[in-house]
Amino acid sequence: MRNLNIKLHDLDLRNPVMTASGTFGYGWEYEDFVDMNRLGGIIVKATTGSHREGNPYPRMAETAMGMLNAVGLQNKGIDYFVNEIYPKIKDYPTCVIANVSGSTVEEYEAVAEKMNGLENIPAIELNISCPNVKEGGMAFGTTCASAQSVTRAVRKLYKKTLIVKLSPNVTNIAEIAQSVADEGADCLSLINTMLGMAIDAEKRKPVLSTVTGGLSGPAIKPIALRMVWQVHKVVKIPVIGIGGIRNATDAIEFILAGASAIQVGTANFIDPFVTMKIVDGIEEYLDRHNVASVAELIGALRVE
Amino acid sequence: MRNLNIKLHDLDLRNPVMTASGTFGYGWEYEDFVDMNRLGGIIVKATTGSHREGNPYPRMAETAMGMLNAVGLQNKGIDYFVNEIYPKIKDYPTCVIANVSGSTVEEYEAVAEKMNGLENIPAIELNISCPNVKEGGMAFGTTCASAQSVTRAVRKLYKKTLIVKLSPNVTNIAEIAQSVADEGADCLSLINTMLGMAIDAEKRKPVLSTVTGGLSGPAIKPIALRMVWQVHKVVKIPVIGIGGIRNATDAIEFILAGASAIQVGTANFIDPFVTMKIVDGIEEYLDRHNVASVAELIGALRVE
Amino acid sequence: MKKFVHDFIVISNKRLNSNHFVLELLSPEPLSTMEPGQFAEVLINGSQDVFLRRPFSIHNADRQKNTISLFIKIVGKGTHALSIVQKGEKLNLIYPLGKGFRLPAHEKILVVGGGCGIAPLLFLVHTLHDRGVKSDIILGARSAGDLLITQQFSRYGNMFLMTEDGSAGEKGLVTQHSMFSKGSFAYQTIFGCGPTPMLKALDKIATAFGIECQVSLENTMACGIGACLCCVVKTTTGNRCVCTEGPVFDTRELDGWYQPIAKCYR
Amino acid sequence: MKKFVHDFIVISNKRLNSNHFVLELLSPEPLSTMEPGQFAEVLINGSQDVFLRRPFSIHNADRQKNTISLFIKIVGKGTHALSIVQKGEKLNLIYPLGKGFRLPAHEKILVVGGGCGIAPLLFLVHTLHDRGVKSDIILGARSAGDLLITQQFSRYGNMFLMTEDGSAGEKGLVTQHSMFSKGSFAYQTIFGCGPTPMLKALDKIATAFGIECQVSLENTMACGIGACLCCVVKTTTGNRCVCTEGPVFDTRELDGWYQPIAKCYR
Ligand SMILES: Cc1cc2nc3c(=O)[nH]c(=O)nc-3n(C[C@H](O)[C@H](O)[C@H](O)COP(=O)(O)OP(=O)(O)OC[C@H]3O[C@@H](n4cnc5c(N)ncnc54)[C@H](O)[C@@H]3O)c2cc1C
Ligand SMILES: Cc1cc2nc3c(=O)[nH]c(=O)nc-3n(C[C@H](O)[C@H](O)[C@H](O)COP(=O)(O)OP(=O)(O)OC[C@H]3O[C@@H](n4cnc5c(N)ncnc54)[C@H](O)[C@@H]3O)c2cc1C
Ligand SMILES: Cc1cc2nc3c(=O)[nH]c(=O)nc-3n(C[C@H](O)[C@H](O)[C@H](O)COP(=O)(O)O)c2cc1C
Ligand SMILES: Cc1cc2nc3c(=O)[nH]c(=O)nc-3n(C[C@H](O)[C@H](O)[C@H](O)COP(=O)(O)O)c2cc1C
Ligand code: FES
Ligand code: FES
Repeated sequence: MRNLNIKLHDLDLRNPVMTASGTFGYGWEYEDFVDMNRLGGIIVKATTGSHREGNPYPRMAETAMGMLNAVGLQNKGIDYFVNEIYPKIKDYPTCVIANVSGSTVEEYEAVAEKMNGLENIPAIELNISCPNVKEGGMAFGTTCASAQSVTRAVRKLYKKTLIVKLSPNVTNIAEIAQSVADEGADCLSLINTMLGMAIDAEKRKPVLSTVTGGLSGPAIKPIALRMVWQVHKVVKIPVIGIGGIRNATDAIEFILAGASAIQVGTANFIDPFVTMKIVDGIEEYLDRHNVASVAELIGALRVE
Repeated sequence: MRNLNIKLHDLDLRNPVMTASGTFGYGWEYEDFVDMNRLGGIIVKATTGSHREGNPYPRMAETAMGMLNAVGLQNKGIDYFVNEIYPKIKDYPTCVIANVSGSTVEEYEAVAEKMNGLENIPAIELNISCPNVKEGGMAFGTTCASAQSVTRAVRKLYKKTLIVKLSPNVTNIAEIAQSVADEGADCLSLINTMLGMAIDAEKRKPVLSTVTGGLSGPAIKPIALRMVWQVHKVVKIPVIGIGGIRNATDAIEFILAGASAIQVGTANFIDPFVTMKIVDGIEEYLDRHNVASVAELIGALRVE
Repeated sequence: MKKFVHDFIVISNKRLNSNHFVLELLSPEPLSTMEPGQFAEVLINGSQDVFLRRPFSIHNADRQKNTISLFIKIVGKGTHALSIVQKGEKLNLIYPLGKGFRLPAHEKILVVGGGCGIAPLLFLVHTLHDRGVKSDIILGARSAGDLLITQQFSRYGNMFLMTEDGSAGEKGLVTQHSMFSKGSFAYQTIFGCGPTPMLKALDKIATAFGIECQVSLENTMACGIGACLCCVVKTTTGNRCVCTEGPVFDTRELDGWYQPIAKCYR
Repeated sequence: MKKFVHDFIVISNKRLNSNHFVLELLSPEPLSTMEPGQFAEVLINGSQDVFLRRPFSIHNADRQKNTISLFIKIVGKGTHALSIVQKGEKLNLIYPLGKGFRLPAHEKILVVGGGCGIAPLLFLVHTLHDRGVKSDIILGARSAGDLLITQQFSRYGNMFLMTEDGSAGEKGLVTQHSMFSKGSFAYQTIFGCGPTPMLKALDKIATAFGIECQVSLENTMACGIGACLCCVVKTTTGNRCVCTEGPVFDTRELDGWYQPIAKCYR
């Protein structure tokens, strides 16, 4: 038996395989398929300060080996989360992490503070890809200043493991990563979706109600891998790799590039068993390469 | 017969279909397949101030519906271009555009000035995705200031149609586009490749000799389409759409998003006839939708 | 209802006309319980351009043979790839998904299908028939040649045909059937599936007669199991997932549908 | 040499062992002229994960039957997808590509193939044979079971076999054949194809004997026709495209290869 355990700041994960926010619901959607005992953790869908209806339909467009989504953070708000959802997910036999979103620093703070009180949520993932309404809609995660301001504010009141999830739609991801780390983030996760667009040529209309949306899936994997590598080189805190992962080889690539753990998103839609297959595949890789612990592979890329 | 003609600043193109720099060699590589009489134009491979060996092998990695390249501007320099290559390509029965690259503003100037003297090259495409050696390697195209400085310098001495090709690896493409337009660019082309990475998990090594490389192909189409749309909304000069185009539907999508013309890159490798098929397909689309001229479709996306 | 992921075996792929076909699929395990109106998410291999699964209604089920069938219209890359699968190949399905038609206790049922919308209705009338209810069924199409598999339907109910060109049955759209313009209307529930304009017209009729109307929606989906929130429809209580709370909805739940005439005129 | 893009028809797909197979492909038009050592870029459908074409050497050509064959080792997604193509299917090829072996006027030729490197060599010895030259051929593999299609080769030349475990022919690597350690060496040219270490070892032998050595390289390619500059090898005159100036190179042209012994010791 190889050692698949991973230490992610204060979190002890059974293995490095987690599910990405917004792609695994609250976990129960996959109850017929996935044995939570076999996952490193799950990141549940985004929670905001109050109820959000999200964007109008259509919210989805398929692209070459990827998809665009324009869900727009549909959720029932933090109070509903605390009262109705938390009780149902708090005893999952895996690490349950909440994804925290907002349009103002105050909203992030409000959600994070309430999350801090939930015993069985040992960590939050701060989704700073949301549009910063006060600064005209550019996402929080696209400038160092706004990424720092939200991280700083939440860090002050959130006492447990704080993961900040970076937006890839930036010129210099390493710079943003460093500035977020400087504000006391315990861990970084990347990448969120890339901003993209789809058009229906026959109708001469955008496919999505919001015109642009977030690109995910294997198409973005090379970009995600590059960003994880760039960030791992400059920050000292652990990095969680996300973007187009659909098999154990992909997962190993992210780990070699510097990820301490990985999240699987869109691939769940195609194969509900994919996370468990990735766990098996990582173990098989360790066997084949005679590596005792997956932790040895973190950042172990051989670059001449 | 539908009208496929396109006016691109001073250029009269037979149709909006061109070939992307670095993917169509100097044109003669495709002589057995492509009838140049049927193309809107070709952009030949990058020319720099002096001979460049490019990067070491391996230079290529396949990705999900895309590829990474790390060619590194291998070419024999502007003098060789003027003396040996220009005579062979100057009488092609299509619009021949040179792609100009460099690591310093002076190098861009030197190449552009010599290109200015070549009668049958009616336009250059300034490739500002190259690393700006003076500013520590970030590409010229990733900050407004450096994009402007190279555009301004070249604009002063280049008298014909100046196309500036933008890098997509930026937070705000519209801002860069606007600043380049302000400096007198006649036309913009976008996008160049996205920075990505590939890893060989078995060997635990990067696939490319340079670790990271440029991602092209259908995988990046949604991002390219979004950027063309964003840029078209803010600039008054024509835009050339590039990124993952492999059929007429893709081309029409870019035109609806605001492109006056399009370039086909990686798709040439898979189907050497693809450009001619796209021309046919655009004509068929115009017929089917009873549109008299392709120019009517530019930016004709119906957004509510 | 428990969901399964199974490799079904293609028993037959029958082409009905230039762009419709029926796949008969053998389940490797005893068929799950299923409601008419539920659907399956089908994994499509062999096409570079198909990334996500594709949702298709369960067209019919045969518990003796342990098979289900899918009735599919070729509209794009995925349906084209499915149209050429061969007998013996495997197809991976997640099923049964969503909520199906709520079957009423009464017997006064009208089932209306337009075009490809007949897909889930065969299983519906089959199930009703098994419960001793013989429904009335209106099927519509452009012309006689496009009226597919009406014969299968006629086993389970009384058929009324409509064609736009009048080449079979009455002439016009399904919602223009003469029964709707008679003073009296015998039904207590309408079940509909087809293009949205047809469903909206059906809903108007139901509204006018003050009866229930259940329609099956075909919103684009990414996951099919309630995880992604891509497939929502606006209901009177906010956005709800078509894949888990539908695809069948009572039109009274749908925002902007079922507007009682009275309300309109007040 | 003019290049063509043609849909070839699969005439047969013969599995040789667990990971090697030979495709025989019928050309829809009279076969182009081809040099041994040239290759084709094959379009692979039906695999989501294969985006670019894949290069394969022309293994043999039969002008009477108007066919070419490809000898392929399954190493990944593309070669796996090709391994299951069926008789009658079409495969789109760009061919003939690159520069092949430069055939010498003399007759003292040694052809050496290791593992999958035998692919282009059958067409080579076949062509030499048609010109009246019977080459000497060393084929090597891990063990007797891995020595494939040696019988085809033996039609065109004199065979010498090598296996790493000694289960057939001499024991050892092809480059350890006893002929190389004899004082005299009869050949004026060595043609080699196989893994790079083997080719480098062959080159050392050629260098030692002061004779010409031509090797076929397998650099990864995107276009196969000289347009992308992805496939370069470092030569004594700078980076050159393997797809247009190779795949066959005289080792004297390759940077870091063929180092005359004299030079090393001076
Ligand atoms: C619950 C449900 C049940 C369905 N049942 C059936 C069925 O039984 N039989 C059947 O033939 N079809 C059914 N559909 C529709 C079917 O899923 C689509 O036709 C199919 O996914 C199209 O795939 P494609 O790859 O061929 O088309 P694509 O190449 O992806 O698209 C082709 C064109 O069709 C449009 N399109 C694709 N999917 C949809 C959609 N869901 N709604 C509206 N437009 C769409 C695209 O925008 C595009 O213009 C059902 C859909 C849902 C959601
Ligand atoms: C001119 C030329 C002629 C060739 N002739 C033959 C032939 O006749 N028969 C034959 O079996 N093969 C031949 N090859 C190699 C063949 O092209 C590759 O094996 C094939 O492209 C692999 O495709 P895949 O999708 O199966 O592998 P992938 O899934 O793409 O890759 C699987 C593994 O193989 C490695 N790989 C892939 N291509 C190459 C390559 N070109 N060089 C080194 N490693 C590679 C990858 O890095 C990866 O580790 C030739 C290559 C060239 C350039
Ligand atoms: C439908 C959908 C909804 C998503 N919702 C969220 C979200 O609420 N919060 C968040 O941080 N990321 C969200 N994401 C982004 C994913 O968590 C992940 O970062 C991204 O999809 C890239 O990973 P993948 O390629 O494996 O899908 C969403 C992605 C998808 C496809
Ligand atoms: C092998 C290769 C070489 C390229 N070389 C250049 C170049 O020299 N100059 C340039 O401006 N763009 C270069 N590009 C970028 C393309 O011109 C184009 O912008 C990019 O590939 C996106 O288009 P595509 O997805 O259609 O390939 C190159 C692309 C590839 C794949
Ligand atoms: S399709 Fe994902 S929630 Fe309905
Ligand atoms: S593979 Fe493109 S130049 Fe050789």
